[in-house]
Amino acid sequence: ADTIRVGLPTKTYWPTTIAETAVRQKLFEKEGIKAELTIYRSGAETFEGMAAGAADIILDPPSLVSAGRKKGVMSRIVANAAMGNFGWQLMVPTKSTLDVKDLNGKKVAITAAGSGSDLLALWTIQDKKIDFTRVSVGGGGLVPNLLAGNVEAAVVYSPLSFQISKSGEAKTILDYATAVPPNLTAGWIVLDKFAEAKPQLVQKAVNALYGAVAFMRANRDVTVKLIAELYEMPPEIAALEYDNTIMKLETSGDMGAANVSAAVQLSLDLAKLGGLKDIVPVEDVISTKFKPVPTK
Amino acid sequence: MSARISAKTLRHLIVIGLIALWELLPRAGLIPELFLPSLSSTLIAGWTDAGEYGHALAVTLYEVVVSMAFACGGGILLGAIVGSLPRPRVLIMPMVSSLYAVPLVILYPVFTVWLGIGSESKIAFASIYGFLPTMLATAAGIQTIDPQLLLAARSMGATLSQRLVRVIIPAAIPTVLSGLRVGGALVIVGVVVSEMLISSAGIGYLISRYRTILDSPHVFAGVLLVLFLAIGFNAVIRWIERKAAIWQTGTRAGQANDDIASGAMQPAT
Amino acid sequence: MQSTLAINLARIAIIVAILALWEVLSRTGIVNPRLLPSASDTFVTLGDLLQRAAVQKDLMVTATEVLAAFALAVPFGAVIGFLVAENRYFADVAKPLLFFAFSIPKSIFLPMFILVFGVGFAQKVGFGFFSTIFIVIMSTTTAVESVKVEHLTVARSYGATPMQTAFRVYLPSMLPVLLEALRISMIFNLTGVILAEMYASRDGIGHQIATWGENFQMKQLLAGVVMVAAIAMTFNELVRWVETRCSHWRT
Amino acid sequence: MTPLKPAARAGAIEVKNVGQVFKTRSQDVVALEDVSLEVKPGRFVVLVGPSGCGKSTLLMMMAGLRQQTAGTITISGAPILEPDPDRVGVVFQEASLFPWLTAEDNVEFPLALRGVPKAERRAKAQDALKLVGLEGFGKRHPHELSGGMKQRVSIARGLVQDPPVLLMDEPFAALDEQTRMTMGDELLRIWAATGKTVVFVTHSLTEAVYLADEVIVMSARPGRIVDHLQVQLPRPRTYEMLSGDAFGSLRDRIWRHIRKSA
Amino acid sequence: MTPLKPAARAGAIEVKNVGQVFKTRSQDVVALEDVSLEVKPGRFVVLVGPSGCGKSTLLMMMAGLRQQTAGTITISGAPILEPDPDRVGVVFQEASLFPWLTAEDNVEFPLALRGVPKAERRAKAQDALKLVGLEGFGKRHPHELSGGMKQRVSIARGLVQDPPVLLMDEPFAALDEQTRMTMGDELLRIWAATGKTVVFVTHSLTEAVYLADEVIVMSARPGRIVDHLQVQLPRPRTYEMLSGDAFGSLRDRIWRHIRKSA
Ligand SMILES: Nc1ncnc2c1ncn2[C@@H]1O[C@H](COP(=O)(O)OP(=O)(O)OP(=O)(O)O)[C@@H](O)[C@H]1O
Ligand SMILES: Nc1ncnc2c1ncn2[C@@H]1O[C@H](COP(=O)(O)OP(=O)(O)OP(=O)(O)O)[C@@H](O)[C@H]1O
Ligand SMILES: [Mg+2]
Ligand SMILES: [Mg+2]
Repeated sequence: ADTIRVGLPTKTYWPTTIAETAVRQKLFEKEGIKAELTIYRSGAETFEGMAAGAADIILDPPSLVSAGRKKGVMSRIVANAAMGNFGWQLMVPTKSTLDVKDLNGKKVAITAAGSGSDLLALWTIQDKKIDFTRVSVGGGGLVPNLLAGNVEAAVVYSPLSFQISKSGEAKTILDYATAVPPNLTAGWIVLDKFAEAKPQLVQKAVNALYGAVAFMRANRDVTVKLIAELYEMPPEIAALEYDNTIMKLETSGDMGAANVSAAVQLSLDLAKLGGLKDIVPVEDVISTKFKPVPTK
Repeated sequence: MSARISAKTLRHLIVIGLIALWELLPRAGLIPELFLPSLSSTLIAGWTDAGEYGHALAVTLYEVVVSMAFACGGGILLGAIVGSLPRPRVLIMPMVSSLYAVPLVILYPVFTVWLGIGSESKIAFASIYGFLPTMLATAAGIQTIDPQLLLAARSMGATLSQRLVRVIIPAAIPTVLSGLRVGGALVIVGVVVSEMLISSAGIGYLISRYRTILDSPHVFAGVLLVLFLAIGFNAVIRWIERKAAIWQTGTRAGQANDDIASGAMQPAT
Repeated sequence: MQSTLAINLARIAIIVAILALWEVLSRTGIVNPRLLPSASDTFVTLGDLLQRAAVQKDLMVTATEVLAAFALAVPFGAVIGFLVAENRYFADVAKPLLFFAFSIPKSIFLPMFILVFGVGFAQKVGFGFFSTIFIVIMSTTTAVESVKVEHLTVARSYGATPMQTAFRVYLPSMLPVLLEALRISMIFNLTGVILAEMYASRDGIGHQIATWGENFQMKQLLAGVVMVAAIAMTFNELVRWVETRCSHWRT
Repeated sequence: MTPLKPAARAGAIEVKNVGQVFKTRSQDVVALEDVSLEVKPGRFVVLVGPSGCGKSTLLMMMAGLRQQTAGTITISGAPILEPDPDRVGVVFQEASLFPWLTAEDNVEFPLALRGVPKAERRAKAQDALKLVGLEGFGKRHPHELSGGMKQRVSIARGLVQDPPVLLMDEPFAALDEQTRMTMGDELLRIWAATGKTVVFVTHSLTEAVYLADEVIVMSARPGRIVDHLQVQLPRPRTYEMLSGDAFGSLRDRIWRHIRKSA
Repeated sequence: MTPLKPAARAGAIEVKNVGQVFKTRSQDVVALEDVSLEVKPGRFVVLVGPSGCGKSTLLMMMAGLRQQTAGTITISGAPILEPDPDRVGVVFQEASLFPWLTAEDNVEFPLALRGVPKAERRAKAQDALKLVGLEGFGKRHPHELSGGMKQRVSIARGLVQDPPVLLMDEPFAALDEQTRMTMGDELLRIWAATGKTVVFVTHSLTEAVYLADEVIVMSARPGRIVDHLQVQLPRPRTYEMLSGDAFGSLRDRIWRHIRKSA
């Protein structure tokens, strides 16, 4: 059977849950293919992995596809994975009395300049008409620096955000899942060459992935247990992740849907804020060739 | 001798060759631009944002210079002290090299908790990063010193610090200098890497920022600046080496000069 | 013999003191225990982790990669370093270039390794090799330069072949510097492999450590760091054992 | 015996029941056993004995560079526990020059340690180098000098320190006879002018008798003192004395000891 | 002169118009100028001259360890361009033992290089060490030996190689007179038994005349040969000869040269 190599941006990010579910529920097998999962350090690394030929299908935001095209890496989003920043939150230490507008002139931690958290911070600056310094501290530095008071606030991803809010260490002052208008935050991406050469394989892969999404929605307990195991986290946090993230994911993935174009455009506009200059038209970023048929 | 091209020429040829490859490989499409943008597009990227890079360079340079002072100065001094006192050596050295075995890069995000996220934490990280190899190399170099020389100095009443400055360090000069090279290079790497991990300024910050948005020409413009830092540092070391050349007369490096000059002694191998 | 006992006791005392300090800082809350879990907690976590089959497998994978990279980088680097030091011409050509290569943060080239090797064993080993080779070369050069001319002259007068000179004169007199270099190289090697694993992988301990770090799982992170440090320290001790066996002639 | 005031004893050496045992991997080596001797200030004492009998070891202990494993050594009335250049200077058996310093910097080294100003240092070093016949070689590095020249630089370095007690370990071993004689006479001149106490190790019995007030003869393994002779020949010594009877009989007496123990 | 067959000339040394100029930082040093000499196979030649006259330099060139800047040197009929242990062996002025090897391993070193089996090596090394009076010291490291002992290990290392030409640079300088004599006699015995050509540098004129078939006297800076004497004293030499007239007049003749040039 053909093997599809799936590139995932971080271990504790919902794409990993999807792919793992697909593997464990033997959805790839049911499609008659095999899958090999590789976990990268972040979105950019995953994209580089695909460009280097080490991954066939990856999950990343549209901005990288656009930037990639300018750099000669021709790829497109073939399936819509999420239309919002679920689980992403602007957080301050519990004791802090600061609100969003008080952050003017303060320091806010992001993972890396140009990353998803940076885009959200920039969006906050623009939307709330305030100005603060964005400090990139890496994934591992977000919470330590927030707790140590090196920064006043931090843009935190899930399930870390749920975890520290549950433990009472930090509280949310802005939930990006609801605050940011719907945009295509991430989709499944393949190289144009690959889509042309092995359309069947791509189709089967998205089928399996969306089969996994369907399975997860239908099987709460199994999925919560899986998240707890994968992320090494207590079940209650896994449950939060399930309710606030997994349940919000796109179920159809159809790139031909009416709202997709605008959502991609918005996503690219957000990226422009982050200093991305290499913007290409939306139709070059997406492909409507594959409409996932969730594997049962 | 004369039949061969001079070492310098050959080196320059190699450099030119590398530069040409850097330009041609991406242009010919042999390496995707994402991984290696052509030299010209790198230069253009750097030039168009020269102001930004200049500012970043200033930040990084400051951090490098301060860390260098700690890492190299401290490393040589402590290495010399520890290397020349047998008791502390057997006691401390194993622990120091074990300490170095802790993968600091992984812990760096946690360090910033105590050291802050400004230049201090970068300086601290780079200092430690460069300090230990310098110290270990110096201490090891000290052990190759002829004990007779230390005996002579002691008989003339040299105090510990005098022995250190006047005997141990000059006698270990070749080792110390290479320790310095390694340490200095690591300081540069340390500063840049820590900037890449956590910061809001400096060349490392620019590199990682542009990397996240796949802007490879800007990334490599940053790398080029790091290279310039290394070239600058190398020039300083060369200068010290020239100054110290007479000190090296007792060593192979020093004597090779004389022997080649007198047309004698072919290389031992 | 008595003094070695005393030294070992002193060393143990220092280690115990450090662990005690760690424990106290965390327990008394002088340092936020969320940021620095106590030593005992860390070691309990370490015990748990070591029992997991997945972690054991990751450790094996990483150890294999590290050893493979090391076994390639050291002899290769040593030979180049030797040539560079021995041959003035070669030295003049190569030294500055090597130095520049050494001063660039290697992680920038990680994608290139994926480009060439894909993601997997070869890429990890390749990057580990790449992270180590330069320090091996530079250290070997240093070591060679510390050899005394008189000793070389004696060997020459007895018609020693280059190989004999290398093994019978260079090697023993360079030993202290060389072993130190070996230690440092090992650390670079380990860090290199772990960085490669953090960057992209399917297994390996670096991959785990990255995840723990990103998720603020401090106990696991520290336990992972202790694990890696332990590997490096074991190697250090091994080198020191060789050192004490070979350097007894020094006073 | 009522102890003299320290000042009056500047330059006196007293070695009492001194022993030295080296611990090696295989076994313990008794290098010296129960060595006692007394040297009055201002005397020229020559130490002779077969190779490996412990002469250098004894000198190292007198210089405070090695601690005896038994007994006591006092110099100028006070025990010597560590090197003290104000009391004792040493010229080593192996030249032990600093390879990175020029000949003249090597000679200046002990002065530099004490912070003597540059000009004064340089002048003294020039004088000392001239004394050992190396005028004009000041700018050379040790590896550019011959074996004998290195040894002479080392002697110059010992002389320039000007301590009340000077210990010299086979300083003339690498010199030709002519240079050796000239330097011997120079040494005697300096000694007479400064009133130093000199302990001098040599293998040349002729040289021993020519230079010495007293000759101490040691036996081999474990090193012991087997004879302590007074050389009553008048000073200044001349080369004619070398063929005299007094000289010959002294030389013979030492020779018989050495022969027995080597 | 018709050239002999190489075999017949094994051990012959021919030095023709040899010069050596050292380039130093400050100026060029002419160490040797136009030195020519010829040594027939199996002769015992002693080289004397004031300190720094170029004796060691000449030996290094004969050993192929340093290239002359002018002239040619042939050993056993072929020019010597690099060290060739099958033709020439050297005992260095400074012991230069390998500090990481024991005395016995140091002596075995040249044999080990040639792949001589361990047992044979060890036996030869033991013999050589015995010859130099160091039986039982084989397991010591150089830093555990006295100056004279190190030098003797170095001599043993030179002897064990057994080349047709043996160059010895002041090998006995650090030895006491008794050991020196014993070793001199040993050397003569070995020389007589093996028919080696020996070039021996010493500063002791007595030793020179006692050992030599021929004495070559050099003058100082730039080094030149000023005299080449044949010592016609019968062999085996005895210590009684030392007081004879023939001996005295030879010694005096050399002495006058040295005196003039030092
Ligand atoms: N560090 C050491 N370890 C073990 N034995 C030693 C050490 N130093 C010296 N010895 C031994 O002590 C004895 C005396 O050595 P010392 O150097 O004092 O002799 P010496 O009289 O100066 O001889 P020489 O005339 O040959 O220089 C020798 O047998 C030597 O082997
Ligand atoms: N590498 C060098 N560079 C410059 N000058 C040198 C070098 N080696 C030797 N010389 C000079 O050459 C001359 C001859 O030296 P050499 O060592 O041959 O003397 P020697 O006859 O062996 O003296 P000694 O009896 O003191 O050992 C000396 O004046 C010395 O200073
Ligand atoms: Mg001695
Ligand atoms: Mg000489």
